Amino acid sequence: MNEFVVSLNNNKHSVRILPDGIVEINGRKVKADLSQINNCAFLLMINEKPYEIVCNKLDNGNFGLLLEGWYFETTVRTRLQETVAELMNNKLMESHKSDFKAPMPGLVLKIKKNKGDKVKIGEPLIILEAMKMENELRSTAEGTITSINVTEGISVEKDSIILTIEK
Amino acid sequence: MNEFVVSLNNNKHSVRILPDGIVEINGRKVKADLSQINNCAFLLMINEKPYEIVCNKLDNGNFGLLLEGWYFETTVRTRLQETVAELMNNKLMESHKSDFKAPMPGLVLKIKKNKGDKVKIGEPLIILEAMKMENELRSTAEGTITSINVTEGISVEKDSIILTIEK
Amino acid sequence: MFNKILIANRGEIAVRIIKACRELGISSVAIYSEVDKNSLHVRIADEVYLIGPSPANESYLSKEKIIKLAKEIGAEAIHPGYGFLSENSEFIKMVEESGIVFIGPSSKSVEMMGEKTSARRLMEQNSVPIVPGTIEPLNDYKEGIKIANEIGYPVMLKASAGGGGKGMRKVFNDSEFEESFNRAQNESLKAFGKSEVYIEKLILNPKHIEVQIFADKFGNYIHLFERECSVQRRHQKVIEEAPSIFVDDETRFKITKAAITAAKACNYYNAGTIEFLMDNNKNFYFLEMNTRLQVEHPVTEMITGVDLVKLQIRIAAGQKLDIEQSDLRINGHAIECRVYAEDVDNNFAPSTGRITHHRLTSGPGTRIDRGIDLMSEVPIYYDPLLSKVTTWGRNREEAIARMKRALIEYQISGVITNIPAFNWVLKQKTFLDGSFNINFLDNEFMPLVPGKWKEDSADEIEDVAAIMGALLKQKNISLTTSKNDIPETNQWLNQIYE
Amino acid sequence: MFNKILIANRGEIAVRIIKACRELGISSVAIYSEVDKNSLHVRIADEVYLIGPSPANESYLSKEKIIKLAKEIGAEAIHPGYGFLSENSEFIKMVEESGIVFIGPSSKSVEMMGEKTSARRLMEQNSVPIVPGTIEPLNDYKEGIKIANEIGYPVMLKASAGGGGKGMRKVFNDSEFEESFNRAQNESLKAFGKSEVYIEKLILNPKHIEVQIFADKFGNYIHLFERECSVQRRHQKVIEEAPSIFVDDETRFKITKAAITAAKACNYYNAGTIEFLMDNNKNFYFLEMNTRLQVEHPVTEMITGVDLVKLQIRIAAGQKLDIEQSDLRINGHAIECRVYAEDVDNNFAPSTGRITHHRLTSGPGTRIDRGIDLMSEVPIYYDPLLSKVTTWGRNREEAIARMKRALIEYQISGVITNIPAFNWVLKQKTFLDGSFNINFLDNEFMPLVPGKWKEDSADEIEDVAAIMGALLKQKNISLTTSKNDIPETNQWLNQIYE
Repeated sequence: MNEFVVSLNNNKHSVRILPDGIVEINGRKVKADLSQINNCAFLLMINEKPYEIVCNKLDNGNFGLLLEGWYFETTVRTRLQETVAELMNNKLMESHKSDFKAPMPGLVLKIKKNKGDKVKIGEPLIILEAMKMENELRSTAEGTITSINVTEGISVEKDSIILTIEK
Repeated sequence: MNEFVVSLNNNKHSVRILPDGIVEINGRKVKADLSQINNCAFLLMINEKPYEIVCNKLDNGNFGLLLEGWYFETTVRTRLQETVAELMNNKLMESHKSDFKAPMPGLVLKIKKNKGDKVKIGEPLIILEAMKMENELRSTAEGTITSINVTEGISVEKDSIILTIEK
Repeated sequence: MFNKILIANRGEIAVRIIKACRELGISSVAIYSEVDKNSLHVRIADEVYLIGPSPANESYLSKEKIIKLAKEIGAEAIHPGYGFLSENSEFIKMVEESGIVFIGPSSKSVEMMGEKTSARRLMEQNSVPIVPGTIEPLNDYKEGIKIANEIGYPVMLKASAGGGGKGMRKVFNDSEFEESFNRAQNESLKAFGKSEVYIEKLILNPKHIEVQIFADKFGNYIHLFERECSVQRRHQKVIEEAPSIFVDDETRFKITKAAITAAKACNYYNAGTIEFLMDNNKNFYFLEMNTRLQVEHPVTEMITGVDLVKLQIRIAAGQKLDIEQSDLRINGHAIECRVYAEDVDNNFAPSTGRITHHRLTSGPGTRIDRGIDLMSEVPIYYDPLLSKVTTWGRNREEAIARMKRALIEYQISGVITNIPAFNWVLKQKTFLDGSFNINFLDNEFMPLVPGKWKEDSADEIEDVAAIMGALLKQKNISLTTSKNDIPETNQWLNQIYE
Repeated sequence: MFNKILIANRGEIAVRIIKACRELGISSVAIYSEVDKNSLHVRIADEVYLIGPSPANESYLSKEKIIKLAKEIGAEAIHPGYGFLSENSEFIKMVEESGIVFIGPSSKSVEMMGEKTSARRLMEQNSVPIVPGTIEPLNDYKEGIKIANEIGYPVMLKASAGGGGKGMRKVFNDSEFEESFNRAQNESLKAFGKSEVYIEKLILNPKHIEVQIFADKFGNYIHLFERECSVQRRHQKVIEEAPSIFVDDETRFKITKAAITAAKACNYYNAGTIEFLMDNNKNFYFLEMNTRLQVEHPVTEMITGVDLVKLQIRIAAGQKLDIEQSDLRINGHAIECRVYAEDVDNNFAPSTGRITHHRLTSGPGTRIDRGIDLMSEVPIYYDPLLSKVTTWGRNREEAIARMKRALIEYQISGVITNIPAFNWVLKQKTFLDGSFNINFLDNEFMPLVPGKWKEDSADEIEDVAAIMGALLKQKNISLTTSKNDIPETNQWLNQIYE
């Protein structure tokens, strides 16, 4: 497994790791050499240019990378995994089902919609309190609310599914 | 093994580690609680006072401790080990034998004494070059040089025995 | 001078105050909640006490426990930092009555300025210009709609007890009014314990200009020039600088004079800040007075050389101001970036976790004030401010160049921060030419969230990130992710103070 | 302005120069020897090249390799830092002839000032007072003894090619002369490649006062006031400060004027420092000129606000000085402590190893310039300077208080440093009242080495250390000791430049 598809910034990059410290990125060959500083920090040399990179593993198994002041979340798959993922994704797209997740941990203050309501993108769904601020969360999909998994006054974890919208 | 003798700054401290986070230091009982920050750094709470301590293990197995801007090298022995060490030490004292060690790595520039020479404390023994500086090393013991283990022009490691003086 | 000061706060400001104590040879006492046991402010204090469970109202907001502790351990003064109890006149009164010195203004001054509508009345009486609007809290939303129509939309609803952007809502027309009114009341109640809100005309595209003042207990007043804090998101300051490049000498003379008038009007002593909105024509309007140390005080320290926290302590101990107005001049330019634990692209959600890697920036003209260190926790309970990066330069361009350099050097792992977003801001024309106002981020940054603002980063950087991702996966390198990766030898003794 | 600068140095000064390049938007090129592959200066540069094996004369002193590399990669200028090739007029000449700009003075100026005896002649001609002694190198030790008797013992033997305390010996009488002469010649040969030494009368208990000057290529000269560097061990500066509390306004006027005269005498441009010895009566004597950036430049930067490295680059690029003498004034006080990897109690032996923990100090008025970061090596091959802690205060007392605070916060593990010794110095009356001279450490500190100076530390601290030792042993806690404890994934590519 030396061929990877790396997704970041809505772009997909093809990376092949070749022998002798050579890496091919989107068809271009470069010298790449990695040194580890500690459990999070690395020094990556690309040809004659050094990059200090701080890495962390995200809850979903992806990597968060901080370099030159920029932060990227990357999804890395082998070529095979990528093909599978694309198939799965297409299936999901077909089902027209979209989970609306909590973007942060917080307290559900108010649920503004009911099961069965039709919603548009940008329509307020719930008010979540976090860090003493009320955050109005708006719909990221269009369709009908088929389930609501929370009630007012309960706390939710980050990424827990609040409700589901189907087209 | 909950009773230790800790040597530092030419003083010996008696430390007993008791149950429930209590430590007895030189007969005085205190609450002590240790948290580890990383492989070198610790937070030690003594009663209500926090101490940040950076520790390293020295080549000889002793500990180097940096706290509140001070650095101490400590020798820690269990009460039993301490008794043995004292006996050994007494024997060594009796033998009147003293090893003169290189205080730093360097290049032996000049040996100013010969085997069989009598030397006094403070008398120049050798000149060692390190960091482009010539360092004149002086005797720390009085007696007769019974062996010289280096020759001019060779490099020595730190703590390697340069010569031996016997009374 | 005091021998022992209790610091009723946490995070970077507690650390800042401990440093001031150490420089003055004063013993510092930290308090901490359960989740903060490994915090930096706990590690570096001279004495520390667990004050209660993690939620703020059981720990850092627990007036009685804090005062009781201070008395028992012989602390002669309490420094409140900012936030928490710092502007709570009831707490300050309790401190005063307990015979302990409060490092800040009198409870009376705080009361006069804390209630925003009465502060507006006071300013009006003293000819300090205020934003048009009510000088009494609204009785109900219907009254609000009436007044909004009188002064003209858009208007702002604000918490009478407010500050720091909480309990504030913009309203553009009658139909939005009721819900905004209710939301503002709710937030206000939660943040400050009082639901009263009042109404102000919305000044269009103003700059936020504030003046740092200082007074001793003998009636001597000085100002330490202005700060500009127009780079805001949701009324929360993100980048501050001193001086403001928008303020000319004449305007500076007028606004600092107004600030001192405002401070005198409430018989103020210790450090305080008068916040103003300034329109395009350099007209300024009193917004509120912050009767405490500000988050952004480092930029003033860097252009004046005055250590504001040490001065606070000296003034509180009854010393006279040892600086006269004529001693002060603006030296260069300073900029501060507030580093928050937040995920910009995930709706600015607070990011919590344990700091697993922390490399500070260093070098000329660079200062960091930080509440975090290796292994400290970033909990959900409190403000997500991790640290503040401040840079100084002979001029604004140099300060900005140093900030860019400093932010690239600064590494934090364990939580996601907003550092990358500063990279974006520091490159924008609107920021560089100084024409930004308080709507800058809302207008120019927010439409690019999530993700689009990152497209500014060079393709080269994206390629490097992609290679790094692939190498991490291929080599199966283990990264510190969970809290269990770091050894913990044993538990702290229970030192709950009750 | 340049697009790309090659930095012919390592450690903290290479890092300092890279920061300046970054602030100016110039691409920085680092070179490194084999042992330095994980150095901070390598990590943060824009391009890096392995220049050769670890010994300096095969890497950082390799004139031809460095110039060849600069040409091949299109570097328009070379910054030499201090030490290594910075004052090597032969190297500078090679750079000049290769069409690359040398960021520093002309090879001619360096040559005039580099040979100490000819520099002394030049100063005498220009009425800058010099220390009594020879203005020609000694032919042999017998001539030296003759002259020593003429000017009177004690005398100093100094390397004509010297600087930085190398090749210097005090001689008190005829009987010591020959050996000291030979040792000084040997050291000089090793350090500078030339064995010539000359003789100076030993000024008793002087202070070391130096003046920072700057000149452009258009004949404009400014000075940036004086620094005092009297805290020395074996002629190596340990603590520096600016301004000197010993120098009054009148003396400052005279000594800065002499410094500018000295600089003009050798048609100087770029940054330079004129070192003087100052006796009890404030008479001063030219010691030498350092034709490069000084280690201690941060203290001058902090009291003047001028970024000396950026100014060096601008001047080298042919810009005019944009600062006039009247723009400059002394703002506050700054102190620098040089953190060395050395074991004070073990005959100041250099301590080598890998940096396994590094927590910087932070907060108001604190600056660190450092060459180290996590996992970087501290090798035996080079100067053991790890980093420099500089603090600023409104006055000397505040700068000292901040230095004490900063040093307590600063943590380094993996090598032993001299930080604890600063704790001792900063408490001494002689240091605090400013009465110290260049013999201060030799007279007051050295008699307490090894170990006795630590008895200053509180008993309380000793108890804590003892408890910590016992807990480490009882819990059998594993500490990072060896270089193998840190994972290393793979080797760097071989990028030797030949």
